[in-house]
Amino acid sequence: MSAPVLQLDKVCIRYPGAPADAVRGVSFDLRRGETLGLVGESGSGKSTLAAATMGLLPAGTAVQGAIRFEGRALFSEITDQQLRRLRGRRIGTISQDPFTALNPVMRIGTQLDALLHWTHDRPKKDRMARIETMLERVGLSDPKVRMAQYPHQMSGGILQRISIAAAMLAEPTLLIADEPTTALDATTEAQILGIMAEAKATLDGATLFITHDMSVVERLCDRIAVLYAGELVETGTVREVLDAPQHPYTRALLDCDPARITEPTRRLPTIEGTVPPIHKRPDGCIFAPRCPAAIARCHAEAPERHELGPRRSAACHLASPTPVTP
Amino acid sequence: QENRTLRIRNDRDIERLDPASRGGWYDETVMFAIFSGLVRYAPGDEWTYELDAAASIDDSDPQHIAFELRPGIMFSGDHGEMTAEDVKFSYERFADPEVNAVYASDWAMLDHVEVTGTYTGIIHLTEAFAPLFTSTLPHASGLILSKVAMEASGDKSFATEVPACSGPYMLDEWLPREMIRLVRNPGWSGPAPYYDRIEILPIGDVTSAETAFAAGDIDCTQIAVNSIPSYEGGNADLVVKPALGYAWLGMNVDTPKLSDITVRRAIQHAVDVKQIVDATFGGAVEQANGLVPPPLPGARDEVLYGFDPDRARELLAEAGVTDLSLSLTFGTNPDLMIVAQVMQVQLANVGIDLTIRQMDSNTMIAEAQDPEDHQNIELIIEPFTTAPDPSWVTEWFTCNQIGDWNFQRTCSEDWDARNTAALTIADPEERAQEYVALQDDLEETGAYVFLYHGVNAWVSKPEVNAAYSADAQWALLRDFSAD
Amino acid sequence: MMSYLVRRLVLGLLVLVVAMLLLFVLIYAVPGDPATIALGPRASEAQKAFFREQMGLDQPLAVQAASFLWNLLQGDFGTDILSQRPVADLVFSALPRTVTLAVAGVVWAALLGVPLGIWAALRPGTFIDWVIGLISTSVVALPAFLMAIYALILFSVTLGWFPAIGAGDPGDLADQLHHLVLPAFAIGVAWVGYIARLVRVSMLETLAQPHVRTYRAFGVPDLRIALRYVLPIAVVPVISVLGVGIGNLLSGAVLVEVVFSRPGLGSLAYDAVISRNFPVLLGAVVVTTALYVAANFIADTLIAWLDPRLAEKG
Amino acid sequence: MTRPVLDVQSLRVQYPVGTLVGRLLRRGPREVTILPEVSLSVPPGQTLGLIGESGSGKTTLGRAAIGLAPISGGAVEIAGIRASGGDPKPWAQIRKRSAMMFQDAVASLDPRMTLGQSVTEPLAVQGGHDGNRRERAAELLGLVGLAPDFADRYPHQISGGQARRVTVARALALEPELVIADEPTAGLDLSVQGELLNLLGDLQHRLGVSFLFITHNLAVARHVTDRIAIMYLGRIVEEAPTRTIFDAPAHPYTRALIRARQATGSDGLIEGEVPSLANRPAGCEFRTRCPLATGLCAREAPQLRQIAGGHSVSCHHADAQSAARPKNKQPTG
Amino acid sequence: MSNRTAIATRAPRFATLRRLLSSPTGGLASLAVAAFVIAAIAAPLVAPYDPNAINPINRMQGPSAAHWLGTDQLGRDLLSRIIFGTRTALYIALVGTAAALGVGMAMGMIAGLGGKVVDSVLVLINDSIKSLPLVLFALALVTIYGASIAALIVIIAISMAPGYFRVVRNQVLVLRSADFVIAAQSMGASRLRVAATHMLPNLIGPILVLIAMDIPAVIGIESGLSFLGQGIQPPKSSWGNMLSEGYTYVRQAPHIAVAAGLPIVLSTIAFTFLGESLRDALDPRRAVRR
Ligand SMILES: Nc1ncnc2c1ncn2[C@@H]1O[C@H](COP(=O)(O)OP(=O)(O)OP(=O)(O)O)[C@@H](O)[C@H]1O
Ligand SMILES: Nc1ncnc2c1ncn2[C@@H]1O[C@H](COP(=O)(O)OP(=O)(O)OP(=O)(O)O)[C@@H](O)[C@H]1O
Ligand SMILES: [Mg+2]
Ligand SMILES: [Mg+2]
Repeated sequence: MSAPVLQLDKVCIRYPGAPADAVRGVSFDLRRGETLGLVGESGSGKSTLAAATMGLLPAGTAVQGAIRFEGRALFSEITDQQLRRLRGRRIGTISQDPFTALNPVMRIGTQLDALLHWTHDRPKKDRMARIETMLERVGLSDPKVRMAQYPHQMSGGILQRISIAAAMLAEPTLLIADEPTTALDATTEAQILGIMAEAKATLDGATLFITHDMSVVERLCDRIAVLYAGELVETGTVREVLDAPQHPYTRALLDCDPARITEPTRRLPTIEGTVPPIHKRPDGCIFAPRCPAAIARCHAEAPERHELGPRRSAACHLASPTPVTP
Repeated sequence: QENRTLRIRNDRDIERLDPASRGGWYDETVMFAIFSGLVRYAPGDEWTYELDAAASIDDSDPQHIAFELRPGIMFSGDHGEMTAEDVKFSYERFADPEVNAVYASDWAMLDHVEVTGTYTGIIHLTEAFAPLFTSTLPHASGLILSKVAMEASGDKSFATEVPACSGPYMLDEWLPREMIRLVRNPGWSGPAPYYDRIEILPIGDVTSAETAFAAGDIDCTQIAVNSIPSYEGGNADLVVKPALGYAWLGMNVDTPKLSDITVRRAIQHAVDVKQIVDATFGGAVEQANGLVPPPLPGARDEVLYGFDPDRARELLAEAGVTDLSLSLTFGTNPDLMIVAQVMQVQLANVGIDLTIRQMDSNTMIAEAQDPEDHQNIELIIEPFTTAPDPSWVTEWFTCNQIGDWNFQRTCSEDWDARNTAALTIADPEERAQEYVALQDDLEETGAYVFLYHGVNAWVSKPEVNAAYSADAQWALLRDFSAD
Repeated sequence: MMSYLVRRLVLGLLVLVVAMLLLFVLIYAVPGDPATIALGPRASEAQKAFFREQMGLDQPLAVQAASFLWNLLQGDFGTDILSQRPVADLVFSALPRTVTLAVAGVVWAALLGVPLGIWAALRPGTFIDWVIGLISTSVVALPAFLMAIYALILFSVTLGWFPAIGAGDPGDLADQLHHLVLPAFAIGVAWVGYIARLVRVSMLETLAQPHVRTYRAFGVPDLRIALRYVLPIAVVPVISVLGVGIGNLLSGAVLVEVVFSRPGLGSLAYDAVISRNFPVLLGAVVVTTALYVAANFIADTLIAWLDPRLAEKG
Repeated sequence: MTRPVLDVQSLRVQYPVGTLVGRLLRRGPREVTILPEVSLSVPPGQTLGLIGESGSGKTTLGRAAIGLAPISGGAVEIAGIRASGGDPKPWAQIRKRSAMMFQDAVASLDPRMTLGQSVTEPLAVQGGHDGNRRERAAELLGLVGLAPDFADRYPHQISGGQARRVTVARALALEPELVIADEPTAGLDLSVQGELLNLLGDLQHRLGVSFLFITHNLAVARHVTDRIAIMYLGRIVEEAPTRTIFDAPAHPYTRALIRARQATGSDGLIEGEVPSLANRPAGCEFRTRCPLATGLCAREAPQLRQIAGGHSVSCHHADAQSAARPKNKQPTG
Repeated sequence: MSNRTAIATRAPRFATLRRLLSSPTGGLASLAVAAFVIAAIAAPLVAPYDPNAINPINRMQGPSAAHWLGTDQLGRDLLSRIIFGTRTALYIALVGTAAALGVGMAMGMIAGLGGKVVDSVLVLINDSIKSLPLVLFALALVTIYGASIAALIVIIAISMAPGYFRVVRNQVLVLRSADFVIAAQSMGASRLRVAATHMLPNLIGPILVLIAMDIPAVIGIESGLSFLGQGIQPPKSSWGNMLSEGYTYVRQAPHIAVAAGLPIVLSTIAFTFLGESLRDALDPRRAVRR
């Protein structure tokens, strides 16, 4: 079997001037045809990981461990120059805020063409035709008109579709989508997810999908990785993790999801306590101070990653192999 | 055939070339080249004249001057030959109200011009007029226009659209504020000038003119007096001549602080003119002893109330003024700024605080002439340039010039009468004495401190033989030549 | 877009009218009798009165203003009270000189200042950034007339490369260009610094915008991002400053025009003020204001073209 | 029935578009109508959810309710104070009694003010509380679970969730009767979202505050709102108690919204793009995307009408019957 | 509960000053500006000679041990004149800019916050003023006030206010729709309060940079006016005056203009960098990034 599209091996990331690592020892892999949902609380390092994969961290950021794209390690085996060439062509992105992601002063057509800069040896007519086809594929009813318009003349849903079109034009091997539907209403979100699901079926690659919304993960992803305070706490298939979460944080997080609470209630569950500031992390398990199941050991010893099955793990002393539910 | 061209700077662009209403020296420089008079100023250091369009002129009778024109002088533009009719027309038009001649006073004593032949005629004056041969006939008021051309143009006067040229040159092209090009007038039958073309460039700023000269862009230019030393011993030809100008410190006797003659006298004693002149011009200019510049009759040899700071302090004490603070007003002129700064120090020495008010010259004049605002003017310096006759110098200090150009506002009926009479004194010696006395009287009023007459300095390229009037106010373009 | 520009144009015309009215107020405030100045000290009161009547200076100011504007509408700029020439002749012979000077000055300044600004912005905080900053601030400080005279002394007097005065032979383009070099240099030096600083700040700000990240995420080379996509946005404020700048240069080039003895609108207006030659002043100011409006209009058009959002916001 | 805390009556909001001269020359439309005519009310102590697609005018309505948008018709009544048009006096009164939480919490805090200053800003504005501002700031921050040392921080030094809390604290400073919360949970993780919603719930419970709760998140709305209004192109197309909206949605758009939550593929979703506000379709504005659209929809705009107690909808094809059959994909026309 | 970059930075007193001085450019620039201020205040102590003592024998001497920068056309010591000129320069630069700023800012605020009509009228007036030749204002004002520092300051205010007007107006238009400003309005803050407490502090940054860049412009205007004979009147020495005198004597004594240009260049650099550092130091957001 070929190398995973993306493989993270004990990745640690520290921003310049920051007192501690923003991401610590994160490992997971993402294979061809898979969609990985990356979830976790705000500030847990999801966007940081995405930026690291694209080599777009601020200058001076220290990255330890290995990030491998198709088996080759970024930064060491792949130079900055080469990585730049991979971006857009092999690694595509859809950004979170559709309103600011596009150049406000350029027509959509020109802009998409500019993003596909490496195809400029092809005739312009062909390129434009391709863009038009792609815009049609993401559900824009009048792609010609849209291509002549500016971003401010369009709604968020349309812009987000254009972003997706831009990323997919290159038919990337790895697609990174950072909360692409947060600003959109339910119907538009559903449309976008539909497009992404369709794309997944046609593209021969993998997707890293960052979100806060469990139902989105459920609908779109194959696998899930849960981050807490910069650390990977649990990973597995969507069914495995959602049906039988092994890490107390995952469990707590799922409990908080209002969508999973069938009876309307005014009092939503939350996780007690606060995330420790990154430079004041406890000695033991990072979640221990908030963990309802914490035992003495949790406060003393940081849990290793427990392999619970094939590509299934949880960083918890109490984790046990999942009884797969039928 | 080589094309001999002279490029010379004029410090302003032409305004009006009509002899009756010409603008200033910047116009006259051009007029002297394109028009001829009966006589003209001769180049050199003396104020003498030579025959120009006239073949002869008889100045023996002060009231009746007979002349005979050189035949064959053709006006430019096919306006025919110059005749005595043209002379008559040119001089008598000064009295024509429709011409509205600004220089009407030059011909105030003209009765009429009698034409006695094609080329001959007699100028009849109502009275003897001493300045006739010093500042009327050889000057721009004596230039001859073409009657035919003027009548053809339909206008009584003109500004820059010259109907016909009567001199050795004629206007070829005028690019306003950029260049005036003169070329030979084919109809000119007098002595031919050396240059085929003369390009006159109006350059207002003297520093930039000197730079242009240094860069070789122009052949000849007037220079700032304070830069004379830097040309001495250089390879450019430097000419420095006493100017027909006069600068004085005037005191407005109408203001409360200066109404007391004792105070004014104190100021006269407080000012060290020599130091001022040295500081300003670095030795290139002498201090003045009066208003009339030395080459003219009536120039004084010494002042009555010279530098004496002790006496000044005494007088101030006598007048009972302490903490006197005065303002000194003058126009935009870097030299005057230096004068003022030195004067400031000198007056401070006798306990007078001097505030400097430099302002746009025309604003200053308007203020000095205003019935009320003139109170803002206490001390004032306004350098005047004059024509080569003492009457031109003194005419501004009369009673009826108050509100016009008599900024001191000194007034004496008797003085005015004597000043008018001096115009017609025929005996040069006696006339000179009268002008000295008139200046004495002005100094006695205490309202005047005479500063300097100044010099005019020019540089030209070594190969150019430049020619200037006696005061070097004008470059006499007709007389320029080259080695 | 069209109506945006129409609006700017109408506004420009209003500026013209208001500027004229302000000018009349100022003329009213500035003392100095045109007749005395024009005719010289020897003119009699009667002559001055006659002159005033001829030139219409005896009319109330409002009448003068109205008749000036009325005549202007018919294309008549009035008559120079000194030389009696049509003001239009004076103004329109000076106009091309000034426009070429202002445009040349700003253009060369932009050609140098923009790359310097970009260079500094691409390496913020480095030695290069610092050096460019130092140089650009120093040249901002130097008055143009000083640059002018030193340029003259060096390039004209000492080296003899360029002519010292004048604007060149009217028919000879090469000669005119030759005459243009030094004044344009003198007038543009400070602008080099100004533009460089402006471009740097504007570039840094634009580079921090989120859409720039999109380009990087698509692997567009950094230099290409900076030049092709960031610069057009970053130059928008620069262009509007340049629009105003060219406008100011038209009337503010006086000193340089004086030093190089270049007959231009600036010195024409200045001389007219000094000699209270109000018809010429009015003519010169009408034209400079119109140029100012035009320069801003061009700048606005350019900006509207570069940034379609502005056009729609109005 | 008790008097509503917020009563929006036929409110009309238009933004000027085009230019001064363009308008003088009467070229093109002079304004774009964001809210054509909206009526809405929030009973005391209750929460009204406002849901609609992006750009439909939710924020505009929220702002207009306290006079922060150009109102060209209709009126607003908050806590018995009626305001309309340009007279600033009643608006000032209204703003004293109400508070607003902005969509972008970080941006709604002055970057140059410390959080302490920001939180007590309403006090300073209204000149109410003369006491020690620092103490009051600590107190208010404590109310939303932030330590007193946050008072000295600047907005850029806190997380998005914390910024939200600060805006809650600020909104409560004057103990308002109505809080307009504009997407208060967007971008927050589930736990923080829960905390925040609980906090708002507590406050409602304790102080009897009413909420106009603008959101995209149906799951959240289902829990925390009493009633829900659905907005499409600036019009309320359906309004009903929360349970009814979820159990028996009557408007096809509402149905699409609800169904979007469950759908896995693109089946059953509404198609097409939202028309632009400047170019509203004639007749029913939803017909361009509506599976039920008929000729009638193109001819005639439906009116908002009551189809059951407390349930109104504006659709020609909605009736109590169809509302009762939410699962039916193709109701008969 | 979440915790992002929760770096607990208290806002102690003098924080801005400390931030300013801790950056190398800011520190150096502050030092240089301080030097200028000291030179201005303590001019009689610092200057080696009486700036007005004329000494015609020594006129236009080049730099020497006795006169470091040489002497001028009246034999006065150039260094001393520059030091005393610092007073004038700082005075007109500060007062002139303050006046321009006051007028421009007030108009800009009114235009930005007021209705469309007010805005259009103010824009019109400012544009019109800007399109008129400065010399004309100078002449009119010198006539009304006499050639005085007061007139000069009014001239500067008139010619520079439109620049501030433009910046302030545009900034206000941007800030007007900023969420935090609308938030303030939602609390019932009056327009005045919004302007004073929310807009003003957020305007400071760009304005500071503009002010810093305008200091040389003021001196430029002053020297231009001196050049045209409408500048500062002696015995006050001013850099602008010295520059224009230097121009007059540039062929005989080029050192005068160089000497006069020196403090102008140095002060511009100092003020510009101080302005930029100050902007950064005043902005709590930038401060963290450093
Ligand atoms: N440029 C930066 N410099 C220093 N710290 C940073 C920087 N960017 C992010 N961080 C910090 O790194 C951590 C991870 O941030 P990141 O943006 O990856 O979070 P996230 O998981 O994407 O959160 P969210 O769900 O809110 O988007 C946070 O503590 C954040 O404050
Ligand atoms: N100042 C304004 N001038 C002109 N149009 C405006 C203005 N403010 C908002 N709009 C327009 O009004 C419409 C409604 O905007 P609004 O912000 O109320 O939408 P929303 O429902 O809150 O959307 P979202 O869910 O994205 O927050 C949008 O089309 C927007 O472009
Ligand atoms: Mg993120
Ligand atoms: Mg909104």
